[in-house]
This record gives sequence, structure tokens and C-alpha cells, in this order.
Amino acid sequence: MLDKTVATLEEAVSGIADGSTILCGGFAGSGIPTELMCALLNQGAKDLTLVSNNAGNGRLGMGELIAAGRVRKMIASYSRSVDPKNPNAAEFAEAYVAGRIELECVPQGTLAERLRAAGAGMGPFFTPTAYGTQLAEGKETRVIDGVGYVLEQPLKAEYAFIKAHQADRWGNLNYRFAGRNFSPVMCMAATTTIAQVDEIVPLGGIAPEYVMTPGIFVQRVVVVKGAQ
Amino acid sequence: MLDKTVATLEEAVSGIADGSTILCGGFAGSGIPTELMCALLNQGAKDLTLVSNNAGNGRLGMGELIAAGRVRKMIASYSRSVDPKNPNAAEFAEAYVAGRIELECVPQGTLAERLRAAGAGMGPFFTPTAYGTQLAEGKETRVIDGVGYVLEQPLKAEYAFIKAHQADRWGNLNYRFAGRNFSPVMCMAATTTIAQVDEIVPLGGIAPEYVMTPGIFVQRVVVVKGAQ
Amino acid sequence: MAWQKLSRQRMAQLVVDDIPEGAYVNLGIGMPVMVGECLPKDREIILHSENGILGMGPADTSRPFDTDLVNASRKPVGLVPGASISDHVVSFAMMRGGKLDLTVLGAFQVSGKGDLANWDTGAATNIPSVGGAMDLVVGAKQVYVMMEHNTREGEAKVVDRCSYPLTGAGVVDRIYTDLAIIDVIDGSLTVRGMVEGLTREELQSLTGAPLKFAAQVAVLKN
Amino acid sequence: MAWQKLSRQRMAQLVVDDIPEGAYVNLGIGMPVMVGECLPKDREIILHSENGILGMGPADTSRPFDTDLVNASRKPVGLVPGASISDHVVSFAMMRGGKLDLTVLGAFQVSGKGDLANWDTGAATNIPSVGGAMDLVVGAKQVYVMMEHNTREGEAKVVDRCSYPLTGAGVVDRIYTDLAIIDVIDGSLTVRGMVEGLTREELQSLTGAPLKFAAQVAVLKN
Repeated sequence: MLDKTVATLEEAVSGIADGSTILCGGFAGSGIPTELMCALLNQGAKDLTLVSNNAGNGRLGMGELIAAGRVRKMIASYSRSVDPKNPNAAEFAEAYVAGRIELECVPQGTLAERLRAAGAGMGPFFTPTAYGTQLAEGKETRVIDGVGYVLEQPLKAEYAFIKAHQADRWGNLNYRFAGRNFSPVMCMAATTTIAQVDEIVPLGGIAPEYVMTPGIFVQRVVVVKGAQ
Repeated sequence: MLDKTVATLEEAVSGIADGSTILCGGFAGSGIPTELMCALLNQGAKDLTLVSNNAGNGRLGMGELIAAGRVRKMIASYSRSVDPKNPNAAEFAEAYVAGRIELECVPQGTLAERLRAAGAGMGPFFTPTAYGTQLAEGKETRVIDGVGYVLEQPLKAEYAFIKAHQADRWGNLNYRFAGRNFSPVMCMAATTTIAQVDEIVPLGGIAPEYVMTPGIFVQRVVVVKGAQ
Repeated sequence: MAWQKLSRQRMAQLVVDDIPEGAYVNLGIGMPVMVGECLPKDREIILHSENGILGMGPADTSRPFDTDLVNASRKPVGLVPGASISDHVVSFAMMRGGKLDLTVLGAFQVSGKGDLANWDTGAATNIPSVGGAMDLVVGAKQVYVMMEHNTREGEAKVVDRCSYPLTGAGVVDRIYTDLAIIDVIDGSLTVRGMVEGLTREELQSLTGAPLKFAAQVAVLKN
Repeated sequence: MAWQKLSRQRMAQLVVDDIPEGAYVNLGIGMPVMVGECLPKDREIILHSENGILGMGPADTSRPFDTDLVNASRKPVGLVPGASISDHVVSFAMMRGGKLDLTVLGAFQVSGKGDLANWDTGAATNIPSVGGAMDLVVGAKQVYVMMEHNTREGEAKVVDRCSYPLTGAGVVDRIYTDLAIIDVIDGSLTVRGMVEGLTREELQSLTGAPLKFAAQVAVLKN
């Protein structure tokens, strides 16, 4: 019997080694796997590279990991706090200004495409995004039919942390509204995808046509009721 | 008011010029826009390039267009008939053997990726598929970390012919089961996507989370009841 | 004759007037948000948000805040009938793939050739954060910029050459400022509207790149 | 002692015995279809079809034929509980992206280095038709081939170098024939099972590439 569910958050994040790269789903406060990141704080892995659109969603989770010095590098499209008065990425800003964390700033669509290339087994690809800007500096470029392109590399990872709505024991997932965002592509790009979900439904409980992430892209599922 | 529905198949295929490239959805008999292709036969456009996984699904539609000498070139992954006793692509075979039609054979996954690159506004991409085979001959290749890749080009088109299940007047679509296949990516890769559907539902009749092709990728919708 | 800067409200209204029915539009953060607020309810303009929402409308304030229904500024939004949800890959395919009819963005600077600088002032203390702006400008069919004509310090924001890091080169199609509407055509600027009472010489003196003037220059009023 | 070729049924059973519980498997057209037919109902082996079906099962024959539920051979299929539907882009991402644990394919020829030729015999009258085979072989974690050891004319199908056009170079991990099970390890062939009564010399004489033999060579019976 194929059963990807695990009983506890502790079990969900077990075995994550120092130096791992972890894709963290979520955008602007929706679809954030906060409880998995909190569990990782307890688990102890360090020297991590985190990949996420934003560099935190308040102190809980990613902010704590960064504040605790466990994150070596952040790969993100938007690491500043959106609202300086109510900063969502204060811990990152502090670590960045102090030179304690490395940042790779990637255009948001290129971030999605680099993850997709990795998940789909592709090599590098040419994208028009960022051509002629400083984010293309040092990268191979090519002009085709008058349009400039930048060669970008696949971005794969050992782990993905995902927040989904429902799962079955085969790891099929669905998401609520814009909670979907980067999650499907991150599930594809990681060797081991760990999903925290609101609830587990029986096999077949998600209609085949409405599965948003097929279980083949998911390795561990844990229920977190009343997630942040 | 934004209304992409048109009343007749004739209107749906109007304006298609000689020499156009048309993406035709469908795989192995499912999701085939047969009635749109039949309408194109009446419409008269010639010197066409058709892009489709298979080179026909019986005589009706694509077979007739090929038999009538209206198709200059076929881009497909599998142009042979699957069952020689009950051939699905007899008209193509006849035209091909007689030298009346050109064929570009593309690995199925590469066909999907080339369409996706066009639809997503990307440039060329490196894929491991076909590396070291005759389908990579004459193409740029690169070896990265010991893996060989072939550079493949985006494949865009003036038109896509799509069969979907339901649509609303904004062009949002859903599909039944494996009728989905190439359709979503073909909708993305064409300038003008023309969808034949089983029925039109009111705006909001397809739940936002279950829209399979957002209307932004669809330009014309026509109802065909009891489609082949 | 004295002249008055256009209000932000009026600038937004001018943009709205130029959006065709049925257009797919992405509105950037900052001033462009007002364009969304000015859209008449009887027009079908379909708003796109980079986090996969197509068909964004006002949030239903009678319900508790739903974190899964937010825009890129983390603000609550709603879904209009006909809305759809996509993941980030498809959402950005819409942007880069030329499917959006229009994006309206704020800017630090726009050059006379249509270069846009709107993501970073290049200050040493900045945390580089580009978001989706670079994808939008390469893909949207039309890129409109909404910004004040001059900085608070009186410096031109329409410049000969951007001193801030570029978001994209030659990507801007039209600029709406509190003084003028300026088209970027074949790498040069053509004024198509100016506030009432402003002279062409005055506008040029407040602008860092050479201006041409359309045969018909509209008179803009608050 | 006389020896007998394995039946196709027995070959399929040998493959089934080697598939771990919970594996994601794509079965090619032709002989591999029998593997699906041999799968015991109490095992959870998840079958993938290139047209976006993950979790394929037998068709419900009590219902009329549904053209939207077919496999790559245009045959009716069903969906098991837990099945999902994807479009072609995602379906092939599973294949190329290394998510499938196993694909079982038919072959015209396999070389001693694991090169596979299974899409074209190179005949001038052939219509080039590759389908999804090239994507499968670059991506699946394990590529098994099922084929007869020799052609009807007695020619070896395990060859030193494929004379037919390649599907992929160095991609095959294991070969199941009606005479033997052969692993491809570091570019050479190691026999791990042979039909009862066949000598190593006889097997080598029927094979076009040099064979090594595992420490334990299983005895295969019908």
C-alpha cells in the first residue's frame, strides 16, 4: 500500500541535512508552510538555502530560521518588506544588512521558470526577462529575431515545503484560491516534497480532473489543523 | 461586454488565411476538434501547416484537409496509423508516400515544450530528449554535467483549433478527462485560439479554481453539440 | 495663465478612459492601484494579479479576511464571475507570452527611448527586490507608466538616460504624469496631452529628454 | 537438456515480480501491455499514460466507450481511486523530470552499452513516428526492455551496435527476453537469469554483444 502520510511535523522534516536547499511555497501571505518551517527550526538543520518568492511572512517560520542563523542563502524575487511599517521580512533585512546572509534576486517569472525547468527535466533556457538589465550581468545572452534573451539555469532542490488544502494518501493535492501560487511547480522541482495540508481525504476524494498537484510530485504529507 | 462566443462554425473559422499554421488539439481520438477542421475544409484556406500529435483520426476533418491537398506540412510526433488494419492516418500516409506533404517529426514531449515556450514568451531551450539520435541532427547541442541536451525552438502559430467541454463567454474552458491533452498548451501558443465546446455556461459557471484554460488564452468559442 | 498639476484621481481617470472594453490589465503597486479603483462597474476590464488571479475585484468586506485571496500588495481582493485561478507558472506565461493587453506601472525614471527604471534606486542600502516587473514589461502588449512628472526635489523623472537600474530597455509605450501624456514612438517622445495653461517650453524645461508634440495636443484639466 | 523459450505471459510475470509496491510505471505499446494485465489487484502500482492519466486501470466495460478515457494505443481505460489527469506538458514533465520509477518498453534492438532502438527500423518507406519514447528513456529512473531474444529470422536483437535509428544512447537498465534477464551495468551486459537448460555458450551464440554472468544466475522456468 502506498501511503505518504506521516503522523507528525517532526517526522515530516526528518532527515533534512545541513546544507540542503529547500523550496518554500507561498506568496504574499498565502500558501505559506509556516508550521513546516517551525518544525525545521526544532529539527536543527543549518547552512540552508531557501528558495521563496518573499524572504519571510512575519517572524514565525522563515523569519525565525533566518534570525537563528540557519539560512546561508536566500533565492527570492522580492526580499524587501512590502509595508515598511508592518515589515514581513524584518529578520531577513537585519541579516542581510549585517552581511550574515547571501541573496540571489531573481525576477519572479524567471524564478517560476527555473523551478519548472528543473521539475520538467529540462536544461537551461532563454528568456527575454531581464535582458539588458543588471540582473542579466554575467549571463550568456542571445539576440533572436531582434529580441534579446538571457540564458537561465534550472533550479532544483532536495526539498520543497508546501502548504496545500487537501491531500490523499497518494499525495494528490489541491489548493485554495491563490494559495496555489508557486506550490505546484515547487512540488515538481524538489526530490522530496513535504506538504502540510488542512485535511486528508480518502483516495478518490479529490476528483481526478481537479487534482492540482498529482501525487507523483509529493513524497510526504502531514496534517496541520488551523495552520497560520 | 466581453463576449467571445460566435454563432456558427463558419464564423469561427473566418479569416484564416492561406499559409497559416494551425495547432490542432487532440490525442488518440480524444479532444479532437473535428468539426472545426470540417468547417475549414469549406472555408477554403490552403497551403496550411498543421501541428498535431497524430496525423489524422479517420478520414473526417484532418484526413479530408490532407486528401484535398490543403496541407503543405505536418508537424507531429506520431504520424503513422496506430492500427494498420483500421488506419487513423491513411490520408496522411498516401500524401506522404506520394511526396505531396512535408513532415516534421518531433518527440511528443518536445512538441509540448516547444508549444509551451511559445505560449509562455520564452526563447529556445535545452532538452535532453533526442540527444544522440537522428532527431537531433543539425541542431545545436550542449553537454552539461555529463548530460547531453538539444536546443529546441519555440513553436507558435496563428491559430489553434481546440475541443473543450464547457466554456463561458470570456473563453474560460474545461475539458473532460484525457480530452485535455495538448489543448491547454496549444491555447497558449496561438495568436487566435478557436474552441469548439459541448456547451456554454454562464459567467462563473466554471468555478475559478477549476478553470483549466483561462479565457485570456481563448479568442473564439463555438458550441458544437454531439461532436464526433 | 497659471497651470495646475493633475490630481492622482484625474490621472487614473485618464488611464481608465484609454482602456478598451474587455482588456486584460495588470496594475502595478503604488499609483496604478487607483486605476482599479476608478474602473466603472459597468465595464468589463479584466484585472490580472501576478499570483495567479485573473478577474480580480473588490474584496467582500462582509467576510473575514481570507489570506488565500490577496493581491501582490498583500491586500484582500475578491473574484468576479468569470475569474480563474492559475499557478505562478501559468500566470507569468500570460505576462511574458504577450496575452496581457496592458500593464500600468509606477516608475522612478523613464528615458526618452522608453527605458524603464522602477525596481531599484541603486542605493547601497537597498535590498534588491524585483518582483514581477521585469516579466511584465517584456510581455504586456502595452506598457503604460503613471508617475509624477518631477521628483519632490524638482528633478525630471523623464530623463535622457536612466541613472537607476533598468527594469527593461525600450519597453514603455506611454507615460501619464501630472503634467502630460507622452507617447514613446520609435524611441522618441511625443506629447499628446498637456495640462491647461502649461506652455510647451515650460513642459520641455521640466523634462530631461527632448519632446515632440502631436498634431493635436489634448488639453488636460482636473 | 532441452530448453524452452519463456512465454510472453511468463516474461510479463517476471517483470511484475521486480516492480516495487507504490511504483509509478509507464508501459509501452506492444509486449509491455501484458505487464499491466498481470498486475495483481492487491498491489498498488500506479500506471502512467503519456496522455495525462496517472492511475490507469481497466475500462468499465458496463459503460459505453468514452473517447476521453483512452491510452496511447487508443484503447479504452479506466481511472482507479487516486487517479489524476494532467495536460501533456505536465504529463511529460513527469517523464523527463525523473518522477517515473520505471518504464517498460518494447525494442527492435538493444546494444551492449544499453543503446535502445525502438521507434524506427530506418526503412525508406517508414513514416517517421517517434511518439513519447525519447522522452521516456531520458527521464524514467529505470528503463526495462521486453523483447524476444532473436528475430523470427534468428538474428540477435541484443547487438554490439544498433543498426536501427536510436531512441536513446545508454538508456536501458535491464532486458527481459524469452531466454534471459540481462542487466546493463556500466555499459556492459550481465546475465542475471537464464531459461532452464540453456548453456552460457548457447546464450552467447544467440546474442550479438559480449555477456558477463552474475555470481548467482537465476534459473527461469515457464
